[in-house]
Amino acid sequence: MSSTVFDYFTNIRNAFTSIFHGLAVTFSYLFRKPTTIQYPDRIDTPVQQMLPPLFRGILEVDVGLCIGCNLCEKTCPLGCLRTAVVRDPETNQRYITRFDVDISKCMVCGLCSENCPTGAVRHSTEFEASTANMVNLVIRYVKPGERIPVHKPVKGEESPGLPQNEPIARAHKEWDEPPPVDPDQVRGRVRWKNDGAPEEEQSS
Amino acid sequence: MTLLTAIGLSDIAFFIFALLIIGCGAVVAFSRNIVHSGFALMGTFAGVAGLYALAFAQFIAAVQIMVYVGGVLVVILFAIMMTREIGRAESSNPAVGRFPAVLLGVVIGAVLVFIALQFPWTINPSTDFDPTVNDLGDALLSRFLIPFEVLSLLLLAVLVGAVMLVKKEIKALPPEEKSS
Amino acid sequence: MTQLILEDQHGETTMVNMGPQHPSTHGVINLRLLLQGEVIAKIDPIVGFLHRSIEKLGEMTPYPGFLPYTDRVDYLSAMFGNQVYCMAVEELLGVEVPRRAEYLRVIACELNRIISHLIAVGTMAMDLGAFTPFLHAIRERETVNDFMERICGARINYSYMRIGGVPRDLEPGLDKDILKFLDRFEKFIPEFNRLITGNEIFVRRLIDLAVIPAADAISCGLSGPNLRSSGVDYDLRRDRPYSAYPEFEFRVVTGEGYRGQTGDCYARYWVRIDEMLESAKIVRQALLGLPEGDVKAKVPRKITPPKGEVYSAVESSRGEMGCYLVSDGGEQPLRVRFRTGSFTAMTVLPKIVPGLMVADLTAFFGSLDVVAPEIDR
Amino acid sequence: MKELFFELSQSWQLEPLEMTGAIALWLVVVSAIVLSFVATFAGVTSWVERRVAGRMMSRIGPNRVGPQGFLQWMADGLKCFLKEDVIPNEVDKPLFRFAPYLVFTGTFAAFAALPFGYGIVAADLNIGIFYVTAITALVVIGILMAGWSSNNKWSLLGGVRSAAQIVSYEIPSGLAILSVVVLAGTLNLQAIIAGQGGFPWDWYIFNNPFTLMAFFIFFASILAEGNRTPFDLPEAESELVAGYLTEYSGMRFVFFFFGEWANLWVMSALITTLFLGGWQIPGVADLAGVVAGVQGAAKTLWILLSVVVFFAKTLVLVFVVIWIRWTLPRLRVDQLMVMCWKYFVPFGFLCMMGSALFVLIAQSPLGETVHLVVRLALTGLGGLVLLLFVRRTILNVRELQDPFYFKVLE
Repeated sequence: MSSTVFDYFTNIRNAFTSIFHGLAVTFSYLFRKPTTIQYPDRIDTPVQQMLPPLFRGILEVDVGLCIGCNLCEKTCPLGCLRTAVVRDPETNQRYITRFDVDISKCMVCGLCSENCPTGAVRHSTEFEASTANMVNLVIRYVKPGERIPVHKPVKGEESPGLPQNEPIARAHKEWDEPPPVDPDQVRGRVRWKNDGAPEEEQSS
Repeated sequence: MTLLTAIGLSDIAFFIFALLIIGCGAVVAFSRNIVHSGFALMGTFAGVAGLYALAFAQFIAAVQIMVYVGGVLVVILFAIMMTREIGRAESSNPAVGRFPAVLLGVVIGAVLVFIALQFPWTINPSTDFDPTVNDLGDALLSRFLIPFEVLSLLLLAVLVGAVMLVKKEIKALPPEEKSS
Repeated sequence: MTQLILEDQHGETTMVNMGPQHPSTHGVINLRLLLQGEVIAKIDPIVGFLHRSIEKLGEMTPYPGFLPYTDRVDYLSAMFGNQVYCMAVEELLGVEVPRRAEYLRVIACELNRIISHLIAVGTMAMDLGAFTPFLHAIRERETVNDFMERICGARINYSYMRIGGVPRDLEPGLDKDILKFLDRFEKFIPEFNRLITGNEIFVRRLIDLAVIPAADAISCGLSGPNLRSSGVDYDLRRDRPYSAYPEFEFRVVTGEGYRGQTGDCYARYWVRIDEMLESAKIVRQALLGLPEGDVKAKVPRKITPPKGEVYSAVESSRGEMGCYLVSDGGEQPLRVRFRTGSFTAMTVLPKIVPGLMVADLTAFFGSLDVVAPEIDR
Repeated sequence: MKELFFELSQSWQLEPLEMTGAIALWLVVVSAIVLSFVATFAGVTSWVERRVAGRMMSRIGPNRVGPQGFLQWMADGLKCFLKEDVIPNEVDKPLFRFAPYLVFTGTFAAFAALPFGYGIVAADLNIGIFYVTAITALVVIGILMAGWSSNNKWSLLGGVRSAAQIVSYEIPSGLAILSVVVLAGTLNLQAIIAGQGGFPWDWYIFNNPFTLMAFFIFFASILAEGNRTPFDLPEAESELVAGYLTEYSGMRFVFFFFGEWANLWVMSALITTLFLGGWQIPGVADLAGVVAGVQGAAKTLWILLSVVVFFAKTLVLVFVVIWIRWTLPRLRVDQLMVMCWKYFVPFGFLCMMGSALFVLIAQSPLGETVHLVVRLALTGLGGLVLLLFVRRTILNVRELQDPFYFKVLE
């Protein structure tokens, strides 16, 4: 019985001391700087520049560095990259006719950029890609009809592509200028076959 | 304060309260939904409190609200809500029958009218506005001390009894449902 | 799980659906409760609202390509999913992971454990109605998330490890920053304790509540902090050593009934608080003793492990996370199976919960630290 | 104020019927004034609460609408008023519609008897404190009504919890009030304030150890009656989704919240009145005498000063209530009852008896000095706790090596 009476008053004491300490902690936070970063408009530097260089943002492709090896497309677990290479039968020059990245599918795992031998595919620090139309999330690095000759790295020379550890400038914000919307595509998902890309010699 | 009695404002208030009491009482009696009846009881209690206030019995008015609205009504509502068949609340207030109701109504009405006619109604010009608290307190602790204490003992017994009832119910948790 | 419809036999009980959308089910879980007043007479956990068929996806994806999916098994401790999967494939392949890579893995995993436990204790406080501790925990968590971002480039779904090691070395200067944070973190925990852990209301809500005896805990297959808080001294990091863990000194925290009993909700809470400090210790040791060398073993680009099967297990922040992998010699696994701590934690509910009140259920559920996607995968 | 009105109306020499109209008009005007005060207070407090909570959680809180987010409450209110008033199909419609108003009425009616300053009170009832405790009983019915009519099991649980809680906690709060009433010898709120002094040792909280105890009991019970954390079980978001508020939206939801924040003022003002000396200005022993002695602008100034003092004390308490809300976890239902019946009620009785004893002691020949010593000692104790608290706070900041940051607005 005595222990219960003791408990009774210990409870009261504990309640008072613990509430005292708790109140002191919350009160002390009134005199500390809030940790909030007032993204996006009330910060000194844009968040994109505050991110570490390793940050895996939206994929960015420097088509000029692409050697057309198709590794990125193969490693991607989701198939969000699509490339196409055509070979000119006269000059034997290979051309990239298509390099599309579907941001809506990408889960920014970094496998493609790691496997890219020249660093043509890499992650930017860009992450704001919200758009009203899912079609806009397909970034086309090669415009339909355009043909870009593949990059030929010189043996022994370091590839001019950026290795992973260096900061990258903002990605192409293709989604700022939405491509002309095909009414067939708006309703459902993006269909790869119907987007007018040349389909001859598809290398996948 | 003389103004209040001199002008008809208190009369208006009286009729408002009277209407509230009768209206809510009617809902209590006639509503098919027992929960509605319960909540309508609140209007009746509040109206009575208003009448007390009009009669300058502020303390009694406050007690009326506190005890009846805040206490008794809550208990009544609890009882209603814990009723088993409350799921069908729309028709949970069945009438016993027209004939007994009319009979009872006539008898009670007759008694009330009889009393009203017999009672020597006088109008007390209670223009002075004495606080009733002191008198009440004095009366309760001097003249009516014994009834007061007996009542409190009764309430204590009720309290203990209620606790016992509740305790029993928790123990009655069916064991076959406790083990999954 | 057992029967989907709870019978209302006596007309005295109320069937209530807690979830799938309920603030304290920590995700999309449906708990069907049979209430008597506020006392729960019966509970029927219904899982499967968050099923994403990750195991099936594993059978359709090449070995390296499945790695990002393992993040999603338990999004609060993605690193363990990575690790357990990588360990399984490495064992199949017979690849030796460089020692520096193992150290980096340990650092990442233990930081992840801190993150996960911070969320666990924070949400538990939130389940009991205290909102502030949650945000204080989140604040520290954000700092660790920044480190994770610098280690692997992402904040939640790390995809950090690769078969054969880790993709890249630590950024220069990062180790010093982490050490500085650990110093702060070891002071933050006492402050957190003053705010919530020691709070009398909080303690009273948790002690002697929903005690899971050691025998029950073992028979239900509980693991991790939930098992240890019942007094069972079992930790895969020590008892089935993997990675670089044998090289570090740390204490396996078990529930010892600091207040109340061993195996009650408070013990589960307290084990997590203590484990964070132990994790901090391990990270400190790993950073200070980081060996030199490669961070990734040579692995062929096209991974085709020989025929066979393997089970690997790590001590995740929610208990034993296991990966069972069957290879038929092809590019894709024949079968992938994950064993997770949250799923087994759900099995203890019908045993313990009847007799508790609704408010206790939220506390108990919070103390189990269940993450809904990990239940369903 | 009322006297002023009657003087005016008599000087106008109105006919009886006109007089009725004038009184009705007067009632409407007073209600409008109080209502606008309540609405503004509720709104602004909702903003303050969110800002304070934000800073306590190391974040900022709403700071975008208007200067420093000050207009956030208007934006929220406007949003809620413009929102569709969703009434689910299966609810008990008349009760569902009526419940928010009942809750609001219960709280709002309490303002009629609350003092705001010397002589500033809508109705100076001689049973003031009793009236306030009685009229807030309407809130219980409203909450019960909301919980029942929502036809939602969580709502019903919330409503039942709330009713049980409020009814139970009326007892300890009543006992704590009684221990002050014993000292003051009146139920009139103005008279209770007049019985205290300007300095802390003249307040009823430090009057004797029992009133100090009563202060804590009253504080806790009135938090419980107002459904504030740590007693916010009826709307416990982690257990009951939102309790009796679950099915409400739009304007009706706003009415509930109006009630809640108005209640914040009611509880703070009551504590100020009963324990913290109300509008008593430090250094002015007899405010009534001072006010009666001066005329015109000086009189207004004195009254204004008393209003300022009262508001300052009340707002500090409002802050404390908010602060407690964002610090403490929630109790469980049975613990709530245990706390009420096993801790508060016995101690409440003790407080009442003890206070009565102290009244007797103070009347004895040596009592005056003893009483003064006790008062000063208790005040010193309070000061000591405050000092310890400040020290603990500074240590908290220092331990984590966070720099001090005194900017209030971010």
